[in-house]
Amino acid sequence: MSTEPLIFDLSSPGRVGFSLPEVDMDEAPALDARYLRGELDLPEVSEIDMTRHFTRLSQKNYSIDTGFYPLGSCTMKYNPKVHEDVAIMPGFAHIHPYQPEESVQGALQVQYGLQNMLTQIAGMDAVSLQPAAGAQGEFTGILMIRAYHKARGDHNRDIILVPDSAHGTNPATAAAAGFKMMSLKSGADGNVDLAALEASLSDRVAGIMLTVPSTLGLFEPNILKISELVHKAGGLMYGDGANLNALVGHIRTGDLGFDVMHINLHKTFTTPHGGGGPGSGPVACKAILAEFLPGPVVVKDGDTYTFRQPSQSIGRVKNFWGNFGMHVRAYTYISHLGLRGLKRVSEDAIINANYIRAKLKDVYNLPYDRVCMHEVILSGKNIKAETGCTTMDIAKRIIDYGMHPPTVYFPLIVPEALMIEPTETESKETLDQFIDAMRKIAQEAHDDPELLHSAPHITEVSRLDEVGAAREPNLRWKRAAS
Amino acid sequence: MSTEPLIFDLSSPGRVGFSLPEVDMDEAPALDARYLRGELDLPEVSEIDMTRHFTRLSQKNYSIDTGFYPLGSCTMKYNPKVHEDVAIMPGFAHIHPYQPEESVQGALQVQYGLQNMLTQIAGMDAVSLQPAAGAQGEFTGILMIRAYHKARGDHNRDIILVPDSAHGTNPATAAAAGFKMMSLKSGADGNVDLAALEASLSDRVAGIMLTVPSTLGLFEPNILKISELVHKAGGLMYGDGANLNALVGHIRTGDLGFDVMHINLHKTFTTPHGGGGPGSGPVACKAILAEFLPGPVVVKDGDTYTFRQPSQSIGRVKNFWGNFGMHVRAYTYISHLGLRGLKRVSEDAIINANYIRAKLKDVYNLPYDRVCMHEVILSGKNIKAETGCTTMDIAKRIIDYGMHPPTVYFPLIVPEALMIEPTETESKETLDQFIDAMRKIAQEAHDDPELLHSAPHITEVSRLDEVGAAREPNLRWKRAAS
Amino acid sequence: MVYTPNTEAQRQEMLAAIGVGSINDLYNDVPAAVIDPQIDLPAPLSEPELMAHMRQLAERNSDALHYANFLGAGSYNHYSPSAVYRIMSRSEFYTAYTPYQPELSQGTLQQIYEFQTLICELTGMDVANASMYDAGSALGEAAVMACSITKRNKVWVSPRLHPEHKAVLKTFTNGHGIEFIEHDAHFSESEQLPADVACVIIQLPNFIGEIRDFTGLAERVHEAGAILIEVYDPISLGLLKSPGELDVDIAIGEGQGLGIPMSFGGPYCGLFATKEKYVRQMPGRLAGMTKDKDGKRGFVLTLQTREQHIRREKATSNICTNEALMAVAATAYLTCMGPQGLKRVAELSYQNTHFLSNRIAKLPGYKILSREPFFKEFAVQTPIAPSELNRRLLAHGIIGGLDISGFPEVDGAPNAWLLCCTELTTKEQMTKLVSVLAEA
Amino acid sequence: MVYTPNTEAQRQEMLAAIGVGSINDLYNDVPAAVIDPQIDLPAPLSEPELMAHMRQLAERNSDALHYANFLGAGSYNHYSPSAVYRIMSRSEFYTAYTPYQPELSQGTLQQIYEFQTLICELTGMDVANASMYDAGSALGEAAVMACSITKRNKVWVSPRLHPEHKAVLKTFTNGHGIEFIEHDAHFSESEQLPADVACVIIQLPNFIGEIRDFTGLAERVHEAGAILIEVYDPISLGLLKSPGELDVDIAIGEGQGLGIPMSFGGPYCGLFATKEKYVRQMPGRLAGMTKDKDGKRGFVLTLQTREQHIRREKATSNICTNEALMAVAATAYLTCMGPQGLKRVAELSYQNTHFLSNRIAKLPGYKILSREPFFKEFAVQTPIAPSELNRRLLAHGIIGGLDISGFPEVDGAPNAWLLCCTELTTKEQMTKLVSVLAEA
Ligand SMILES: Cc1ncc(COP(=O)(O)O)c(C=O)c1O
Ligand SMILES: Cc1ncc(COP(=O)(O)O)c(C=O)c1O
Repeated sequence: MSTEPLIFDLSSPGRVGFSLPEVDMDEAPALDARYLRGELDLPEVSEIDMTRHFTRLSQKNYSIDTGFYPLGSCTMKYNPKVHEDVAIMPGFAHIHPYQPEESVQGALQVQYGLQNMLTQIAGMDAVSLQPAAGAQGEFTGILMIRAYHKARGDHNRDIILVPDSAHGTNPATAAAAGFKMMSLKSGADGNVDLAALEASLSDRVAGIMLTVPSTLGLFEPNILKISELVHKAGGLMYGDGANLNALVGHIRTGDLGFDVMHINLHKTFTTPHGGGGPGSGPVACKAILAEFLPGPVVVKDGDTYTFRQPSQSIGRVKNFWGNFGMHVRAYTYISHLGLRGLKRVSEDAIINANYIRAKLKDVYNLPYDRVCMHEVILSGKNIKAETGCTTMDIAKRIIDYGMHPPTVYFPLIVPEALMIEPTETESKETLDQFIDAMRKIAQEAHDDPELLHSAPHITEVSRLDEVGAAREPNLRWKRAAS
Repeated sequence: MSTEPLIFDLSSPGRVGFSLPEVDMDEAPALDARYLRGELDLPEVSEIDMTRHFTRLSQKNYSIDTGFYPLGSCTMKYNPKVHEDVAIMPGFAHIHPYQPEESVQGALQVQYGLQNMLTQIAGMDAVSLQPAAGAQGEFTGILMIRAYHKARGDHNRDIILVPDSAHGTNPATAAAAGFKMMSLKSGADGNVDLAALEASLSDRVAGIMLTVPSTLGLFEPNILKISELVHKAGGLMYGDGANLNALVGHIRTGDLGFDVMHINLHKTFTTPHGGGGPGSGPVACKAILAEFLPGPVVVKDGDTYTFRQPSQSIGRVKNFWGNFGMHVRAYTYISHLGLRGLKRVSEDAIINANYIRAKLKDVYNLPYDRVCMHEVILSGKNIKAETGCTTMDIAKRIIDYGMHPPTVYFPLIVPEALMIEPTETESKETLDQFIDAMRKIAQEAHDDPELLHSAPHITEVSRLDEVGAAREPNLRWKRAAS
Repeated sequence: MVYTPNTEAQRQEMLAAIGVGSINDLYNDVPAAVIDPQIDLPAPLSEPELMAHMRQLAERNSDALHYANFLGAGSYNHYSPSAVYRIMSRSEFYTAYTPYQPELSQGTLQQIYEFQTLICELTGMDVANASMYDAGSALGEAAVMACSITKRNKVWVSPRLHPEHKAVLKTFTNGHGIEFIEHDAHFSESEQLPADVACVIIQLPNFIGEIRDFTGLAERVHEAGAILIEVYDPISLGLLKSPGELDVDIAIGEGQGLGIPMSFGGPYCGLFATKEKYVRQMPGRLAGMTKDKDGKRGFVLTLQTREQHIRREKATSNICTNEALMAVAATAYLTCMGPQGLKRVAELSYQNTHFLSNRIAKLPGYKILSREPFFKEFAVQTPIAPSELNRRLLAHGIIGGLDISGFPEVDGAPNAWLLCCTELTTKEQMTKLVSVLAEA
Repeated sequence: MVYTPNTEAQRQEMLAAIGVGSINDLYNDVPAAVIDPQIDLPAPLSEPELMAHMRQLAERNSDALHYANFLGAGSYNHYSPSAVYRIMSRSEFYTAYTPYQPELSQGTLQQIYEFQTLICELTGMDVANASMYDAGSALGEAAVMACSITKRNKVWVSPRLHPEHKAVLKTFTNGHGIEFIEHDAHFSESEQLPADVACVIIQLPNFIGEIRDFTGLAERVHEAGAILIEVYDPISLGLLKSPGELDVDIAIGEGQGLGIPMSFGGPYCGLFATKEKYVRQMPGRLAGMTKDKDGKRGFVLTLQTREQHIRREKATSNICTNEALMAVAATAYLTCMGPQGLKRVAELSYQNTHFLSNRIAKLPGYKILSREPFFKEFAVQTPIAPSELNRRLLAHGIIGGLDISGFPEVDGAPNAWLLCCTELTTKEQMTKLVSVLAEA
């Protein structure tokens, strides 16, 4: 595969790729020069140039549609094609957010239906679909916790507890919402250290952010105790629902004592990751928080769907009503699978992860030697000690076997972490190929460590100079001075 | 890029990729065993397996959307994306051919419109859209010629003249229609040898099949004389319209004396080639032949479109009304470009071909040293003589430069032929890259002939054993006996 | 201009490089009198205007997503999963040419090889080609092939062969002095075949949906030195006996039901399969598995000496462009369905059809003409002209059946109507149709 | 099950390999009481039923392909060429994750680099990130960034900033003790800025479509040690002065108009660009060009020490997932349009808007509230309540304007209506709207 020129290098002055009507009227006042822009240096290409350029670029990507993509914490499951066909139906793709409600009853019905489905699945009482992604869902939930305490006249609570295993968005969210983030050390078994938790709780604690199952892929056995402690201290329980794929259909986050949570539609409900987005991060909460939700939410009034603003809403976190295109896909998915299908999703996600665990734990270090949920965390520390090959080397070598590496070096508390989330849409045959590759790589690390250090070998580019990229950032093309 | 397993090797017993309703009624009689089939050994895969398999297969193809594809005689021009969006509109894709006419007025309007457009462009009087491709259009036209003579009581005419430069479908069609094919030698200048023609004409000649411009990429300067001679001998002129891209908008085949012709919508009117099909080969003819057209054709009656069967129709060559999906695309294309746009198409096709001619004729043999039309024929015979590298070697070496080779070894009358049709959708920049590669290859042939003999070097597979494939054909996978 | 990238400046540059002063010099061979005549075409539309125009035309049609559809007769409203279209619309498939350069076409070539295998598995035949235009023209080719194999010229045709197939057959055999005989019986067990018949053509299920028992027919046909040709519905093979099991020599199918939209009659996909021994007489393209110079598995087009570009007037057929992309759809569809899915489609169609026929049979004045068992279509005699029924149904959002009044395929019965149900036909749609009939 | 490939037999095999007797053993850590509660979900639909159900829901909406649409206010009915969607729907783009493994993601990374460049060219700014959720939240981040750069906490907001932007701004600054000041004038030339302002936020064209002259504002803002933030409409930049030309510090745009469908409000694409000197304070992902071990050009995500996954609570933002695929659309759209195309879209919108405003201005009782020049939107005072006008228009197949009666952005004017035209608005649609108004 050869280097693809930049689109700017394909430009030819005067070439056009658009087909638009001519300007055939002169109704508007001529614009004064002070309003007008100078030169606009966009590329000038024809449709064939553009199609080829982006088609060739697309082929340089690895993707779910081309192979196994076991990125831990990302739930890279298959994105059903039927969702894409539904999302582009004109009645969904070409409606304006401000249309009169009577002209968008179908759209409101989808949102109302999805709110209810998520309420049921989460074991919560209310849902807002507004947040654009998981991190924005967290932000929303934490602001709701703040608003809740404020509304009760409880103005002292300025701390959010976050386990040290948490995803980066959790501490970043606490800070963005204006809280002090207090980190909570995990126990040796990967669980929350109850003693440390008790020591941290006080009337300054607004709440705790917990991921269920945790980012270690483990179900917290003391979860009911934890929520009891937190609630007793006057705090609220925030659930990071990024890992809902482990629970869906069998276990409801709400039943575990959580007061508010977000759900990543782009994970559990398989809206495509899109190379980094868009996502959708609806927030679900118990009744005590329902009136703080960002608005509007959709309610049903007789046979009519209508928007309603929660009475003590924290306000908007985003324009309009959320990432509706993702709502449509998630609604389609849940309607397709039903409860039985969703149960199967979480079961197979768990079986697949445990199968990998069982088949690799003799070769890779298993930091938490217990049953896992939908993902398994391994560590390359034994291999590093024995061979000098790092987890990064292992990851790059996986590429040579035609697969995408797992998430690496996260969670931070596991040295040389390999975080493997196969998802339920992968077959045993695919897992066996992965297991086989991982075992061979462990052997190669011993036999020929250089093979790993220099990996990947089959890609268009070899390892890239990231340090140089950050030291002297080249973030845009510039026309060479002529 | 690694070898992709056969879909059969991805199968796992009991796995499903479909989502269909359950059978929830028992209305029909149980079928007796003598009607029922035995085992059905289709692959059992899930949607993810299937999507990955075919996505990966697709990436193993070269295509217009990934690069320059100058196949002579094939008119590999860019296929506009808007056509695909139009063709899948439910009102086009999901209508049944036998629907009451009042329920498909839009479809009939497209067909009627396209008939008229083609009539105008061809300079003919009537069109049938029924033939599925060029070869079927030829078959149709030749049967119409037979029917015409028969209807006039002229039963002796059993010969069709075909120049030796013609495409293989021409002689094959003459034979399939039950005619004797008589080959006509071309002159040294690539034109029809008028003396030879006159010698061949007789009251046994039903007609002549000529390609305009010829498969040598040349416009026949004596065309008016030829049609005069043929007509005088009582024969009819059949036009192979595969090369209409050279003429569209500026020159009408009908004005050159042709009585009937086919038009490849999948060439000039850019319906996608689809890896070999579908095509569409409408037949256009003068009034004297109109009532022989295959039917039905669409006529307009007041404001209503309706089907009409020509009175002396040769009958059907195909089920239903032709490849409607292609009619929609061609109609869309012509509606988009209009006459001005179509003129530009043929102009740029001609300029592009002549540009390549001018830039390569000092390095490759140019068998007909004159202005060409939309394609140029070169010969590698000089290079073969000097270096031992054949045209096949040159073609395979072009692949290493990231481009698709031209058509090779056709027309048959040009030794070591390289038939180059750039089309109008390619830019000068792309042509310059091709010219550059071709000149380098000519040099390489002298400097390092082995480099050409062993080409291509960058593809997943090297040259394949075609002889072995034909000697012991392996045309299907078979389950290994277990 | 949108699809012609070269700018005016570039055109001038190129003309200079060519060595001509103006583009007119490139038309020197063309008689001046024929250049630039008047051509009347509609004024060009920009892309947004074009989309609006085409949408308007499309929406003047009553499509099967918005109307209940009871038409069959060779084009069927089966469901095509979204994944099938997404595969077809990979532009590396749809913007490639015929895979003549195998090193650049392994994707299409492997897919053709898989398609050939799938059609062989489905039909129980030995070899299948890469596709023909449609069932009708494939059948025409099959008849010509049978005549050339047997060196005979009589084609015997079952009376309930699709009338359009009969019409195409007649056209195909037109120039060859072939005699076309519509046999009036159903090849009953006792019947002797005359010794000069080239081939016998049956259709299963036949034009009015009947599933006949043809056990033993092949033997008698072969005894007479003739070729047995069957036209089948690929969907029915999820359930019904395959051509291979009937020892048929050439099996012809219409692939449209396999994931290809009805699209007002085309493009479809002719399925052509035969026995190993006839492979060199077969028309159409074939992909074969082979090895490259390094022994690596690969695919090529093979046995091309049958084809027009090599053999010219001696080719087995004049076909060149086929229906490759439609074969991609069929390959994806059969893969997606698998044996269980295809059987489900067949069973749902079979059950739905009887849900409807059972209810229509009870209406006064209606009489089912097709003999049981019938598969997904049946002919029914109606008390009112079918065209009138269709008119009324249309007003209720229903596309009724095909008017086959007087067709020889129903022995000329007046007021005959051919109705079809598939897995997509809903109880609501059928109940509605029945209620409109009841009121009529 | 359709998306879970493992068969029951395989599940059992895997459980055995795991060493557990049943799947229940994998739930040992879970309190028994919380397993398998009642969950009420609709019964599952098969794919064909699902498609029918979703189509029905979709068709309960009045879409802009079938209704004339005069709504704007941050979501616009611009035309997206077919080629743009075909690129977005390449599954290698839409089924990939964030390009954390650059060797497997050069396609997305190069596209992001090109996107960043395009946004820089369009806005005249130095650096742009890989996208934010939308304009509103991007603006929220910009305000927080300005406060952190200036270490001040007063945000001055132009009165005709989109009201939803104001709302989002308030939420974003909620926890930071930031004071949110709606400035009541239009930053007139003479006005002095107080020394404690962190940033000034303007919108151009503003909420009611007006194009104001902000020449000199940046200088005064910078003199006061503050940051100038502009919210722009990218389509307008085909014609109008860019943020860079106004010496703006942070330029925020809503990318929806760039080939992204209105989709009832999302997903859209927040455009975030700033000056070189602020790059390390910027939120969001950045792709950079670099070299591989062999010196070959390649792209990586860079300056990640700003981001949450590295810096956690010290990150410049908590954003993780962004709107990558929408940025693919915008990249393709801007490429397709080029400078001439974007200018054409802007001009057509500008002319159409005035075709409409000129005619409405002549209707008795109507008064244009937006001051000229306005771009593709204008506020108008109506003699009848806009909600009533919209109701009547809907019956004529027209989605009318936004009811902004009493909005502070029109100084509380009663019966205020915000209308929008784009290049897709036809004369027929505008004439029809005017005629309905004339009759009302
Ligand atoms: C555990 C966890 N929490 C939160 C997030 C943030 O979600 P988003 O990327 O949708 O903002 C992620 C995403 O990777 C995650 O894995
Ligand atoms: C000159 C010429 N004639 C006829 C044909 C046959 O057309 P089709 O492939 O559509 O049958 C071709 C196709 O390549 C051709 O190039």
